[in-house]
Amino acid sequence: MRIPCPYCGPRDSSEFAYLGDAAPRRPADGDAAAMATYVYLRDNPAGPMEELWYHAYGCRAWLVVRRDTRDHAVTGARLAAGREASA
Amino acid sequence: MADLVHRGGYAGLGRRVGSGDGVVAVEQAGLAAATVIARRGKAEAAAARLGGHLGLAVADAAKRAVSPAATVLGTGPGTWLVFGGEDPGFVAGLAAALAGLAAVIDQSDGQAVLHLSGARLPEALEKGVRIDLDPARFTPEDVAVTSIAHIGVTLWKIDAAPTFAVALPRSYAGSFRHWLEASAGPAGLAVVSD
Amino acid sequence: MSSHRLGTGGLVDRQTPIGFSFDGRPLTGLAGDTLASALVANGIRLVGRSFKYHRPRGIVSAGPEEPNALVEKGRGAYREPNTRATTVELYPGLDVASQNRWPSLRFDVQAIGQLASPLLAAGFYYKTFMWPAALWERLYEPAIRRAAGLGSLSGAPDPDFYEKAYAFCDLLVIGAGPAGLAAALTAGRAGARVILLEQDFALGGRLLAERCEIDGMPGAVWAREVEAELATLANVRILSRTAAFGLYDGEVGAVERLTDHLAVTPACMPRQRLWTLVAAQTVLAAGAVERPIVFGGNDRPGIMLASAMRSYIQRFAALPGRSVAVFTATDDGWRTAEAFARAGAPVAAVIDSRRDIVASVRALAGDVPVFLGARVLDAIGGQSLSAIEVIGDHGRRRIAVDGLAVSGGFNPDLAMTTHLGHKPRWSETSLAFLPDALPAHLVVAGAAAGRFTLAEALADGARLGAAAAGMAGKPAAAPPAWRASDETFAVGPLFHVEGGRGKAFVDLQNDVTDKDVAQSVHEGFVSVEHLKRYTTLGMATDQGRTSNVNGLAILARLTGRTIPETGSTRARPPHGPVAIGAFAGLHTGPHFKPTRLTAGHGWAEEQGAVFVETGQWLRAQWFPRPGETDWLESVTREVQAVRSGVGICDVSTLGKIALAGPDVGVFLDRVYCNTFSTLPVGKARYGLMLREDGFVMDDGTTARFGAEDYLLSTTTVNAGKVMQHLAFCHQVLWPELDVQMVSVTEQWAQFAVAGPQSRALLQQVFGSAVDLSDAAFPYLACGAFPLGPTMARLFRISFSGERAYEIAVPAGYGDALVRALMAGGRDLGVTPYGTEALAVMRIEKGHVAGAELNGQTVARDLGLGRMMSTKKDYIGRLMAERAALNDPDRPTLVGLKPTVPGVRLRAGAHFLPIGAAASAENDQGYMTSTAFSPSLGHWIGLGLLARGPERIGEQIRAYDPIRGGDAVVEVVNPVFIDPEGNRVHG
Amino acid sequence: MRYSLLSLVSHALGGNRDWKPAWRDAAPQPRYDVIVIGGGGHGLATAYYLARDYGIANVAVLERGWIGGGNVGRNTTIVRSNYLLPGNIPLYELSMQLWEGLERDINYNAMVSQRGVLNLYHSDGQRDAYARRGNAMRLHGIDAELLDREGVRRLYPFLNFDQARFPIQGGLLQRRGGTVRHDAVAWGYARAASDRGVDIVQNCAVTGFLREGDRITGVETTRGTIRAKKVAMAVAGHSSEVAAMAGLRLPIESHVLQAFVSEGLKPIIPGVITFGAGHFYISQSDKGGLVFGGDIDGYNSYAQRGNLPVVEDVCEGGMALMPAIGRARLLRSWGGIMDMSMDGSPIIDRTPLDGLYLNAGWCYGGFKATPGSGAVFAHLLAREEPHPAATALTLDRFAQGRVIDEKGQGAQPNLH
Repeated sequence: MRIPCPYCGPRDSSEFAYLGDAAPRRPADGDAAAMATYVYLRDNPAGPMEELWYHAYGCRAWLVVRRDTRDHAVTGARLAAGREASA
Repeated sequence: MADLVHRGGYAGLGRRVGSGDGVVAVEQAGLAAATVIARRGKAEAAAARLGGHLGLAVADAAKRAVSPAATVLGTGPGTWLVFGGEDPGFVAGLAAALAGLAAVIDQSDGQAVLHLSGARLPEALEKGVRIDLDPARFTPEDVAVTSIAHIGVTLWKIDAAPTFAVALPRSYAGSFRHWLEASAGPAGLAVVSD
Repeated sequence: MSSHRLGTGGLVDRQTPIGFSFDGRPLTGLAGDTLASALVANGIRLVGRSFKYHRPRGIVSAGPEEPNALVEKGRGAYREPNTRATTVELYPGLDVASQNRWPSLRFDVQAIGQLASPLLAAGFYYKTFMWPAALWERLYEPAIRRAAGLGSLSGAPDPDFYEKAYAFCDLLVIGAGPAGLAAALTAGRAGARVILLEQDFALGGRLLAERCEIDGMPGAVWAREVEAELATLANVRILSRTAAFGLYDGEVGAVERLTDHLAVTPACMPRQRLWTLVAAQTVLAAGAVERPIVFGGNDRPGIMLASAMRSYIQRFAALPGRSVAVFTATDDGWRTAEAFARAGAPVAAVIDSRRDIVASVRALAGDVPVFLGARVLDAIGGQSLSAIEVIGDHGRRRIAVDGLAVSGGFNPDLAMTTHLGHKPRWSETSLAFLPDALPAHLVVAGAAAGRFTLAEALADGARLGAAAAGMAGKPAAAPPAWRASDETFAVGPLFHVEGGRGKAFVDLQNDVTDKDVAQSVHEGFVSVEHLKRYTTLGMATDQGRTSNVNGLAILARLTGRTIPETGSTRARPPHGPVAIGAFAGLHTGPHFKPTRLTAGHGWAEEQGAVFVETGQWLRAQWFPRPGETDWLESVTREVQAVRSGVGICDVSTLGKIALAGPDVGVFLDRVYCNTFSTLPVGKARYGLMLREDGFVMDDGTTARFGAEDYLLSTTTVNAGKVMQHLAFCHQVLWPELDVQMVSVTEQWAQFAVAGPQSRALLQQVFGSAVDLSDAAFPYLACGAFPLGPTMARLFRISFSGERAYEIAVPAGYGDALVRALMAGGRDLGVTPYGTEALAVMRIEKGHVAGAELNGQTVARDLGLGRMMSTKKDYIGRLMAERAALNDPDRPTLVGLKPTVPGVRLRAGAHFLPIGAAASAENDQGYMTSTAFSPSLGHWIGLGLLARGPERIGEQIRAYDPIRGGDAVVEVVNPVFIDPEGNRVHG
Repeated sequence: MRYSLLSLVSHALGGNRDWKPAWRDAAPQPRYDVIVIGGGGHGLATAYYLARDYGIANVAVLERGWIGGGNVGRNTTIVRSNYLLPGNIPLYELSMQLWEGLERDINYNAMVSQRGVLNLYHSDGQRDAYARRGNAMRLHGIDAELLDREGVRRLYPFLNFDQARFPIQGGLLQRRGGTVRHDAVAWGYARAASDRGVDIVQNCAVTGFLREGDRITGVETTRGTIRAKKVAMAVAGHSSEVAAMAGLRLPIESHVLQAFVSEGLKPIIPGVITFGAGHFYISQSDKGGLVFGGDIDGYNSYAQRGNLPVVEDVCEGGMALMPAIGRARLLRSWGGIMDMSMDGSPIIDRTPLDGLYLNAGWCYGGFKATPGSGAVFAHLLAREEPHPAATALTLDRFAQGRVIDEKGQGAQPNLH
């Protein structure tokens, strides 16, 4: 599986570490229930999904990668830093 | 008062295998090196200042810029790995020049650097590098941070001969040496380290 | 000349005879032979025994689809089981043996299993062997296991080595038959980067075996000329002896055989090379595999695929039989009759299930007897075919033959198109599965696409090669138009002949018969998946290449469905079996993972250190001295030396992360549970890092060298994990913070200098210019000081509880520094110590480490709850505050000591109340770490005990049945030594 | 019809023509007491124990494809109960005890073969961690032995003891562990459940839930509406998808785990071996294939297939541990979709919706747990309270912090 790193170019997925769904946002306001939801619950969709990948053997950037969990088709990747802007 | 002698990452690893004329590896010891990381939102300004200080054009990209005095390698967003000569003041000079624009962290002893050349180099590199090194696609302007045989490396091209340079964390020097020996083995490998 | 070798023709070199042996019998073949063709040329029929019934079996095919002719190649550690004779290139001294027979191939005692064969029908083992239970493992199963399996491993380490390689191209062509050669040449001429794979040792595919012409020249000659031209193109790479085995996301896996065909392996030459190929476009031109027909006794040695017989005659000049019949449902079968006639051994008969045969095809048989609308009902013979029984308009007739060529149709080799989950479609005209939906960037050419004629194959290749070149920005000039014969390829539906007396095999290698399929249907196993799993049809080493479609057709008829209604089969990689060693490449034995060595490693080796793996690092565990008899003696000495004088320990492996920027303080406050924004310049502080779920992730000290210059340290094992976590926190959670970070683990060599004499030693090394007095450099101070040609960083921190420092220099000076410390401390009796002594001293001080920071503990469990700031938010705070994680019944850190001195404690023992039964209900925690304390003269331990802190002074049981240990221990304060903490201050 | 050597002989004499279907391929009825979604091992076992232990036979098992086509037919056939934490141990040990009597119970030979499961350790820390685990097992009455290096060498002399990057120091051995013929488990339970009146409905995909307020009263399927007092989910791999139809989010991600088998070989590996310094475990099937596996690919996937880097990683581990397999050929690989839960342990519990019950989050533990999972899930369905062996496997343990994290990796499914 090739991941198009916006900085390094297309790289084999073995260069990356996977975190998971990029959608959940860390709640700021000290709400324990919201934090538990953030930490433990996932949509886990069968289909397109935005995910967090870390280019551990490359530029050390966290990426938001758009990938389909049914066929692994990768349709885009961007730097996670400042993702609010680009999301 | 102790007087300390400096040793390169490949110290003691120099050796010839087979005919030795397939691939030639030469250690680049004693080079000053630093990681330069731009302050938040200052990547462009830092690149410009870095270029100005070293007299070359630096971009915020996986590109190489080179002058007689220094080599600047883009290794990540707003991040560069900069090699100088053996001038002990090199890193301090960078820090001063980039004050307020970037953090400058000394890595002079963290990286073990080899220059690789030889008629059979491309086929040896092919056995570890998972990126396309076709001359038309990977030029002396390009830099790749990637991995070889489970070892993280920074790889760049010095000339079209081709001569490549590879920098890796010094603690891995021995294991990298094993990969190089095995991969260049049938063609013969000479490692020169000082 | 061998008995069945033809005097002329073929692509073998009659000037170069090659000696080899089969089951110890010396034989001779020719250069250009495969093992199979050499056996055919020597008139050898019986080559193996079948999997289940141990029936005699012969060669069926001439390619990698071979289900029967599996042999053990090589001797001793080089022995390679289940090797297909049809893919082994003949070389001098090749030594092969047949498999799955005892005592000999001709006489195999297990063949009597055939008598019981009705009992061994599909799924028999699910229905018996259940009583008595004990006998399954002791009797039935061992018998089944012995009978099963085919070849055997030597049990010795593989003496060869393997390597991996990666390549990129515009066009990857899989298969160098006419379609593949045409594609490669067209794209190659246009200047595209082409890689051409061919599993055979010669390029050409069927061109090597057929009598055909391209542009007026024989196919084999055309192939040779194309190969020659391709070799002149720098942008084309030819990989022969290379089989593509899998299509993965964005890449193709292939394995190249480098030395398997060599009598002598050159030095430094790997046996095989695993290729990962990334191509913009892939053309699959893998051809098609002929389909056998299921009828009685269809496994007799001498029965062969019709196209395979042509390969043996026309490529290898080896005659598969002197009196052969052809049983076909295709036009192609008739070409085999023609081939035999040209070889001077006209066939005994042609039997075709069809009635309407075009004249040009009919003519191929000349004047030999022809039976149209007929079938072969049974094949008769023992270890070799002797006759066939034909049924047709004439009724039944027995024909004496020594061989039978079978052609039931062609299965396009489209497995790679299904690896990513795409399904082929059934074609009623081709009577075969053809590619339908295709994976991105993959197209199929020639016979693999169901376009069987030579002209179609060449046209496909040219068209697709040109298209790929165009996509690569290298438009082809007018694609070449080759002139070639457009032979007919009609095929009739014939998968199975019913009513024969003999066993009719669907899957030859797994011994699955038509009766087994029928029985499965009776029992309700009517889906293809169930049929495969219940009967093992198609699960053999040929991956069902010759059996799947016939099985499907029989299943369809039995269930009254069409073939497409019945299903198709999805292939999974690898397409052909691949040596496990090839997937591992160089990463075996000592090179399984890279090894990291510190700058002081060479010095430690000189000191005779015993090393231990810590992550990828090697660390000195202890430094045995002459006369010391066991590790405990050495470690005890090292601890005593530190506590009474001064010792040195290499701590370079601890993770070090440089942090800079105006917001570092804020950032550290958010990633550590304790506060760092108040850390002054020149000071270091211990920090505890939690995961977001509230559990402890890691610990370490962070030192502040300047206003915006911090150095954070991690444990050795978690260095990478923490760096990734901090990058996540910065880039994903709080990009607004102005923080820069990078690992400097490799930049610094760092040594702990510990013990009452540590300051004296350092003063000696630094000289008088540096003031190390407690006033100038108190506990938890940090600073940078000139040391010879460099600057050293000094930290006044202690893991041992003694006055201690850590000194760091650029790694290039690490070796020199440790030697300087040893020299400078000679008069102080300086002693190098390793990780064991380090561990003993941290346990004596009750410091937690890996065994306690196991990812299952929260700060409170470790007695570190007070470190959790209540004044700020930080990663893990909310989750750590959950009631269940603050339950006093959670096991909490305590110290333990035996009530009887001299008793050894062991980590992993569980805690039980005295007198309580040894049962799960009474389990109250466990021992995490133990050590023999030289200072106290007895074993001590740290452990996690329910309500531990309330139970100081109580006696409990440390229960360790798995090591026969059971000790009464007293719960004590986890800090065994100097609880007031005076010594760190000297 | 009862299976026995006798029935085998009589059918053989009859040319094996009069065998009857192993289970009834039932058409769905409009109404059941219990609907079990998922005709895999767990679903079929649940139905069987509902009928056997609680007399609840008005049960339908709904399978969208053919029974046994999911993970019960896509695993490495290993069974063991060598777990560390009290939340897990009782379930896996109950399962192991049910395996031990399975064939006689369901009159189907699933080839339960207790050849021993050995987990190797390569460091003092690992040794102590295995000692902790072995002692925990012993406290639960489970067999466990800690072998030293020589003990391992006696069992498996062909392992790499001398040229290793991470030398073998010893291992934790559970002799009662072993392997089971995976497909036979599904077929055997299907046959036994069917014999007791359970409807096994194949090619019947659930497309939605019937809901009255916060109560689930049945399911919509591709074969019509089916009502039931209780609906039980046993669809590990796809739990999130099915739960989503009921509006539930789960602490689960779906990941692909690849497994591999070699060509058939004469017996060389008697038991099950797990490498402690890499991702590799292996056993040998009765047919002679080396069956092995390693780590999940590591990214969310519903594709039932993985990628090459993981194949290489597994084989690197295999060659590092057992260099004798270098010349054996990998014949086939396959991928199963794992319900990877947030703490690496399963969930067997009610849901916030009345009438809907959840059996999910099995990670790699699913196959070995099949009988136990069925038994405790049936208990929950019949008695409305957790089985004593499954009291900790609740859905709310995550929010509460009562996680059962054997590996100590935290809420990161691909690390479990």
